[in-house]
Amino acid sequence: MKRILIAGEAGQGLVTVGQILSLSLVRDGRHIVVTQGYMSRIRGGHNTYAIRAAAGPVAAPVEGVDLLVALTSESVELHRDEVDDDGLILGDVAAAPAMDDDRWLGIPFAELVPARQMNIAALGVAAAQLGLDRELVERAAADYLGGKKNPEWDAGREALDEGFTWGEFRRRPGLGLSAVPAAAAGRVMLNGNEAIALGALSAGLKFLSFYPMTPATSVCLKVIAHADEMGVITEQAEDEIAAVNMAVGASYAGAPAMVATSGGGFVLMEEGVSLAAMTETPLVLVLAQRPGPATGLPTRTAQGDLDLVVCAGHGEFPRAVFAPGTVEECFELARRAFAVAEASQGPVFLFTDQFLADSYRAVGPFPAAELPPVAPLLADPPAAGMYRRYADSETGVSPRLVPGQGEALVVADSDEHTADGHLTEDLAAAAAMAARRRDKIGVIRGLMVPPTWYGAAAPETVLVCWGSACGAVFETVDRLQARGRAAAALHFSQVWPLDPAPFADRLAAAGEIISVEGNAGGQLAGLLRRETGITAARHVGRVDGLPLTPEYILRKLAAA
Amino acid sequence: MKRILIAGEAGQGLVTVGQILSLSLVRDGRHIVVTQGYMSRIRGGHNTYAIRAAAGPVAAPVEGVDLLVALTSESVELHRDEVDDDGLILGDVAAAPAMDDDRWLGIPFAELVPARQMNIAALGVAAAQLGLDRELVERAAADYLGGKKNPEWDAGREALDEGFTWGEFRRRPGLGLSAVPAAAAGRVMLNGNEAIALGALSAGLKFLSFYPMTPATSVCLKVIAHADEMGVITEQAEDEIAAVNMAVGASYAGAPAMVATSGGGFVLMEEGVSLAAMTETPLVLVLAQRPGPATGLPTRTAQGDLDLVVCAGHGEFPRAVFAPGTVEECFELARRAFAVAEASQGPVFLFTDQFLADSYRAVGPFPAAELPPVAPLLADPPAAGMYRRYADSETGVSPRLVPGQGEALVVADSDEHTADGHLTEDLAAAAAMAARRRDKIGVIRGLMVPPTWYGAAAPETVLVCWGSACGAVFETVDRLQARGRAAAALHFSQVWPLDPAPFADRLAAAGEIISVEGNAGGQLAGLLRRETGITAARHVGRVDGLPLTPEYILRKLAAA
Amino acid sequence: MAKATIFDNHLEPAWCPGCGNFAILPAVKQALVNRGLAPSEVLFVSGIGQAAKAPHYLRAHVFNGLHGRALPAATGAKLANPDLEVIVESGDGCIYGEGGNHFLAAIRRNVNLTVLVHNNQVYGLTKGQASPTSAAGMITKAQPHGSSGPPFNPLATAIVLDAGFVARGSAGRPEELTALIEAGMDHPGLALIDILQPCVSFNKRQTWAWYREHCEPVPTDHDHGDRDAALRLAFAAEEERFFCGILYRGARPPLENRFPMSAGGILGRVPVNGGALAEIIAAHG
Amino acid sequence: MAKATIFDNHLEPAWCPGCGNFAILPAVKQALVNRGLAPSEVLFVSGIGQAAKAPHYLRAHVFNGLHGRALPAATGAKLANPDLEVIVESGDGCIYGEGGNHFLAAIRRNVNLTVLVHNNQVYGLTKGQASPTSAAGMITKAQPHGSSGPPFNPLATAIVLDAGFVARGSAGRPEELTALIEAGMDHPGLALIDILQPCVSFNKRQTWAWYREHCEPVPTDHDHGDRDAALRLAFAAEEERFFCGILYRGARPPLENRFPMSAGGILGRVPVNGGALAEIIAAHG
Ligand SMILES: Cc1ncc(C[n+]2csc(CCOP(=O)(O)OP(=O)(O)O)c2C)c(N)n1
Ligand SMILES: Cc1ncc(C[n+]2csc(CCOP(=O)(O)OP(=O)(O)O)c2C)c(N)n1
Ligand code: SF4
Ligand code: SF4
Ligand SMILES: [Mg+2]
Ligand SMILES: [Mg+2]
Repeated sequence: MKRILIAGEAGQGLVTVGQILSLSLVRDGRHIVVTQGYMSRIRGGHNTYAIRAAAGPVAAPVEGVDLLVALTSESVELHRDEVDDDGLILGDVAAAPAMDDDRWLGIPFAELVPARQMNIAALGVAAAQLGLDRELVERAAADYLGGKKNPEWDAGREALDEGFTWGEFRRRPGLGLSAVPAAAAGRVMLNGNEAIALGALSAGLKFLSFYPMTPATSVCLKVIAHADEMGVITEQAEDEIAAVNMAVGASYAGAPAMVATSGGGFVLMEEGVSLAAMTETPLVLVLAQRPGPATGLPTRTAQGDLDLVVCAGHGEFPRAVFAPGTVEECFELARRAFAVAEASQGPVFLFTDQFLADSYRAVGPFPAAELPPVAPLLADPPAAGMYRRYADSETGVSPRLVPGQGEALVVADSDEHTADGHLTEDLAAAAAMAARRRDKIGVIRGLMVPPTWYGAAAPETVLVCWGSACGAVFETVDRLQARGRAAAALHFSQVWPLDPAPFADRLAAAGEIISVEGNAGGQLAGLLRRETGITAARHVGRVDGLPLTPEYILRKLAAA
Repeated sequence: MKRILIAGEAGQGLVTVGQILSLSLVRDGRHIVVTQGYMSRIRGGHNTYAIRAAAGPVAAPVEGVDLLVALTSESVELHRDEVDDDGLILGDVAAAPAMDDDRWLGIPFAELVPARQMNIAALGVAAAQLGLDRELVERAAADYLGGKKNPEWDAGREALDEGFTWGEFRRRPGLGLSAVPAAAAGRVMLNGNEAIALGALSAGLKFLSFYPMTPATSVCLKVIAHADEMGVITEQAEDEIAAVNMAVGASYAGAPAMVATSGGGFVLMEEGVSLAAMTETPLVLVLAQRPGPATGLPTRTAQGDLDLVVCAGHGEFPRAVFAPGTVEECFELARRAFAVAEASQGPVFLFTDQFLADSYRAVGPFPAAELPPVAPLLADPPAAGMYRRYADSETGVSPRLVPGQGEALVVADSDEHTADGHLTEDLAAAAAMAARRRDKIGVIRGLMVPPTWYGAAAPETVLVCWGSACGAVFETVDRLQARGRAAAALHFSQVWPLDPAPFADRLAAAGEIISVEGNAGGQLAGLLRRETGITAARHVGRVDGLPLTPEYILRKLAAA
Repeated sequence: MAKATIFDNHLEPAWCPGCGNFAILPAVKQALVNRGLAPSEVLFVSGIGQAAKAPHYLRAHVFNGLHGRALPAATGAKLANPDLEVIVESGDGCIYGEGGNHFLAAIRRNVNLTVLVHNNQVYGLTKGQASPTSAAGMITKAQPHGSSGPPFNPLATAIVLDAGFVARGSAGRPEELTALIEAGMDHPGLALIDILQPCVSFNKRQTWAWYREHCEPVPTDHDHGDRDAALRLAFAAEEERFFCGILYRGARPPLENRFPMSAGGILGRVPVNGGALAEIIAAHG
Repeated sequence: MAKATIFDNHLEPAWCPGCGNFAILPAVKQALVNRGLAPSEVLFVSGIGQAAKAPHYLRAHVFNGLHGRALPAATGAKLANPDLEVIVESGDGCIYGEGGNHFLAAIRRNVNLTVLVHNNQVYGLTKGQASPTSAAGMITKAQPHGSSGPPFNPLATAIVLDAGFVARGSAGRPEELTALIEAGMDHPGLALIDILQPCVSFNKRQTWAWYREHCEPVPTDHDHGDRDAALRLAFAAEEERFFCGILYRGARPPLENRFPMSAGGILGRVPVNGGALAEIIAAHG
């Protein structure tokens, strides 16, 4: 396992270095976990791109660095303490000519390449140090940069070569990657938000409306990039309110629809969520978390909006809330979100966060061509008689038509209404209509994803977590177990509704229950207690905008 | 105790009849509970104004009618089943000349008064039947109608007289009100929303921005009616988002500020709530509940937005949520809301609902002239050195200045910030700032209103409730106790935060715990379980848009 | 000619007797009949308010959404199924007040919608507060010192935003209104028809009689393509002269033209292109 | 003349090298100095975006609120303390996009604010999506087929809404900009100053050089009170001719005049009138 950290200013091309290196590693058959850190600005500041590369599966971001690629001298100062004793620090020799550190390897960029190719040269040196195949990296770079039709790629190729050659002659022992089996066919490199977009496309997404907001925008940009091929209408709205109301309108008219936003935009959508619930219109909402309140830390990560989403929207109505823990789950649960939205005819939520959004992994293969589309689930128009959009039914779910299916008229209303969709103030009818809507929770429960139990069957300690915390928590369990402690984790990739049956007994029988979440309040722990009465003894929270890591969790556990 | 129901179409003047009758009853020294039911339209439909009048204190709306004043024949049909066997039904003899019902008393309106005075004539008949003093009613009518500078009042006076005389000659035995002690000095007639407005004015409210929405608008109209005398700036905003952001801006600049809305408008304000939390700006939000989701039943009552408010706004931050149970509490807790908002420098919520909003009661006296104002709590400018808006402090609450207090510059930011208010991306500083904000929950806890225990000390059954359910639940307890069942109620007029200390032991020791709320989910019960682990065995909910009554609760309890 | 009654339904309007909405409803139905449309070809989208109840009182598809949000909901629906004749019908408070930002954006976006704004210059359903179009100085319980600011001029604003079809109708001129609605539906892009409507309960000044006095037809020699002339007609509202008819026409292509996938029919019924998706994913390897 | 440095602070702007914002910042400071203001007399209110960071880079009171919501927050603050010189400073996306409804309402409301819109015709901070003022056809990652619809014309819209002071400045014309900001502060009502600003990272077409070519001063003989003439100057933007200077002036009284209680100072410091309150309550008996 190697931990590579690329650091520098926005605008220096450090993401390019990270992406090409990652792609090379994935093509080489390795697993990766990428963690990106950036600031709310376009140029300058201090950004990072960390890659954890391993021969076998890995899912957690970890602390520590084996290879630091520092594009500025500030980067050296900020990160040298994280570098292992036998690690390596690559940087510009001109910036720190007299650096007294065994780990330092100053690169004479000025001699090797023009200034604007510095990042590519650094990539070459780093790749050489890792023992990556020169051609592999060159192809990855060509695909990444050439794919962008970048006219400068020829210059880049040379810079890469220069760097690689320079680096090859100065390889540090111990930094080379270990051998791996041949890369699995169909394995691709995706981050969480790309996987959500692709999962949604595979499910039959046909309408996406949005207002830009970090870290949700990349879901939209991925859909937009393929909208023409996939027949999807995308529209940037004037605000989040318009985005959600457009999506509800589109879904009402028969286009499976999605919106994506972050907390501050999501709260503006809540009335629309309530509208989707009242009109019983399928709708998938992606909420990409970042630290709040208000504008907060716009480019950092958090898991602070669980309570918000579970209680979002005025009035009472059923909903499903998914929280993928891995990039694969981003794909699968995006699909399931559409399936549940269609089956239950209402709003379904999908959580992500800045960490997961930007975290590239080696994933797949996805049998994309064979996956059945899930939407829309439409009834057949009645042979005779009037169509009643909100007719009673066994499950609470009324047969759904959309306009254009023959003569049937589809009447939907945000006011309380009769079965034919027209507004009513008959209070008994209103109460019955509300009760039928609530009954739909049964359909949602029928499609639930149970939580995953990981580790010891009868543990002394069980760590309860959700969403993107998964990797860090599971690895914490591994490390505890390796130290001889019977530990386990319970991970929820669906956080609402909570059905105690699959886990409550085992959880209640465990020793100490500790919630581990990227928030201060222990929000999942609170929901668990409310729904099952099971009480977590402690909460390990993180609110500094960085993702949970095994090291962070172990430190907090030890601090008790 | 007498139960009077006035029923008819919107536009027939039934509220006028109700208001004058209520005022007469209050001036006569009686207690009243008014329940208004109306539709989302301006003319026509079917509306009701129910008055429960009693010699002693009453707080619950109840079922059944002693005196029905039916302004249309539809009203007779809709309500005759509710009238007691020895009750009386007043209506137009022309509408139902051959009505075969001992309780029926047909009034020959056409002979007595011009058509447009029918409601006033009916008022006269009703007042006579109740044995009210003719002059008392006439003065109340003059004050109510004349006070509106209504040129038609002279015609009205005659109609009232005609009705009264006609009614006096036809008095039914048993309908007369019982004797009461002389009216207490300073007792006034107020509904919940008026009391909130007056409480806010007494606390020092100086800025109100709003967008009209039933049943919150009347809070605003009451403030507006007295804005000039009380020196309050009021502004109708273009939407709820503008309303809340204006209020936060005004409060930042030193004007104690309030907004009032209902669920669908409130969700649009949530980003502003989060802004108030992040910028640490005092803000009072009144949320007047009606049934959702979406537009729902716009003119009816509910208690469906507790979870929403407790979790409102993205990110994590402390808050206080009040839920007055009586009109007096509306006044007192509006005051306290300002006090807590100032002390904790953040958003504070005040619940009401359509029932409480429109429910007139005999209340007071309020020592209005002597009540200390509570806002704004400003620090003194520093003698020297730079002012730092978000300086650290023992309690988490930073000394607050507003622009205009000398040279000190007040910098507030919706991004995470340093102590001097400027945006920061220093993650350790950000985490510390967030921790300080969370610490302010201590200040909020210090100002908490504990719940009220009512009834048996060691009950078999305890009914847990909040907000406007208070009256109905307490009376249910009385009725259960009268039947020999050891019953009690626990009423929360502050629903967040929940501090178990004052009640948990007693509650846990009680027999069956039953939550009684105007919602389906048992939202307070859920919060209680989450915060204390105490689990309600059952939930009695009401979601048909009508207020809880003792009869309704007893039926549901018996149905188990 | 088909009878307007194919659009009749059984619900009794919850409007006040004498309300201007009663005159608009049949004009709308007649326009649909004149265009030979069947109920199942038409979708009405409204917000919340007295005007927004109108779609409940006729036979067609109805999406009665949130206060202020009729335009975005209609936009989504039209893009999802361009075969539908989509008509937005709501009040001045809904479209110009709460929905003001959507009004600006919808005109720029130019989706093929026909937008009918029942402009009674007041918030009717919430009992008479000033709306953006209320006359300056209008006294209400919420504005005891009178509505402040000049009334919002929806037509002048739409012209400046280069809307493709800008017209004014009046509840008091039903035949003209029917013709305007037909012309609006014919227009291939967003058509705005602001409809003056008496609110007999809360707008005691702008009565049926008042509108009769203050309305006049757009001069027959008016050139719809002349923006300056159109603005002059729109600005006449400042002197309470309300020109009824088509004030302005432009020729921007509707947004739908940008979306070849939105060729017709229910968009969700188009199968997922699994082959393309497989290639997209493979390109990440 | 006092030095602009009394408004300097220690924070380093987080803008890209070469960004137009760097030219606007000193123009703003200079206007404050020219008007003899002290930092504690001035409140800057902004939203979220690159432009919205500007108030952090000078010494004054700052309320940096939510994306799109600078105008309502500023309105509340100004009404709560009319002694403050309140300046709104934010981006085109913030004021004309997310905040479009507030833009319409704020102009009608006419509170005495000076509104500086850094108009770089793009969403800068979120990495280059089209904004309402983006040129038609501008290609971005979010608009691969180009921004649709004509760019929003803030000046023409403001003129139609009868704003009292409507001007255009440019980052490339700093002295003129300073003078415009001063004139805007002098104006007793809402003053809108749209400021053309190069975004060197995401707007590759409208560069410093492009603006030099496409900007020209408002003709010296232009009559500010002539709405038609002002509109013509504003409409010239459609041919990418950007007239800089004051386009339009009106004379509506500011909203504050309606509120005698807002005479000056911190409103919250005015004691509660307990006597009046007692009477109000007693009237309910
Ligand atoms: C978000 C939201 N805010 C406020 C309301 C309350 N509301 C309902 S209708 C209405 C005004 C309606 O005015 P207009 O659109 O002019 O319609 P009219 O009743 O005059 O026909 C308001 C403010 C609401 N339903 N939703
Ligand atoms: C409610 C909300 N939606 C979206 C965002 C994300 N966001 C931040 S800045 C911005 C655009 C800024 O554009 P503009 O106002 O033109 O400023 P610029 O960066 O171009 O100066 C957006 C969409 C947000 N912060 N809040
Ligand atoms: S209140 Fe006005 S707009 Fe509403 S129905 Fe009555 S008359 Fe018509
Ligand atoms: S992205 Fe554009 S607007 Fe933002 S700082 Fe860079 S150049 Fe300026
Ligand atoms: Mg209206
Ligand atoms: Mg911009």
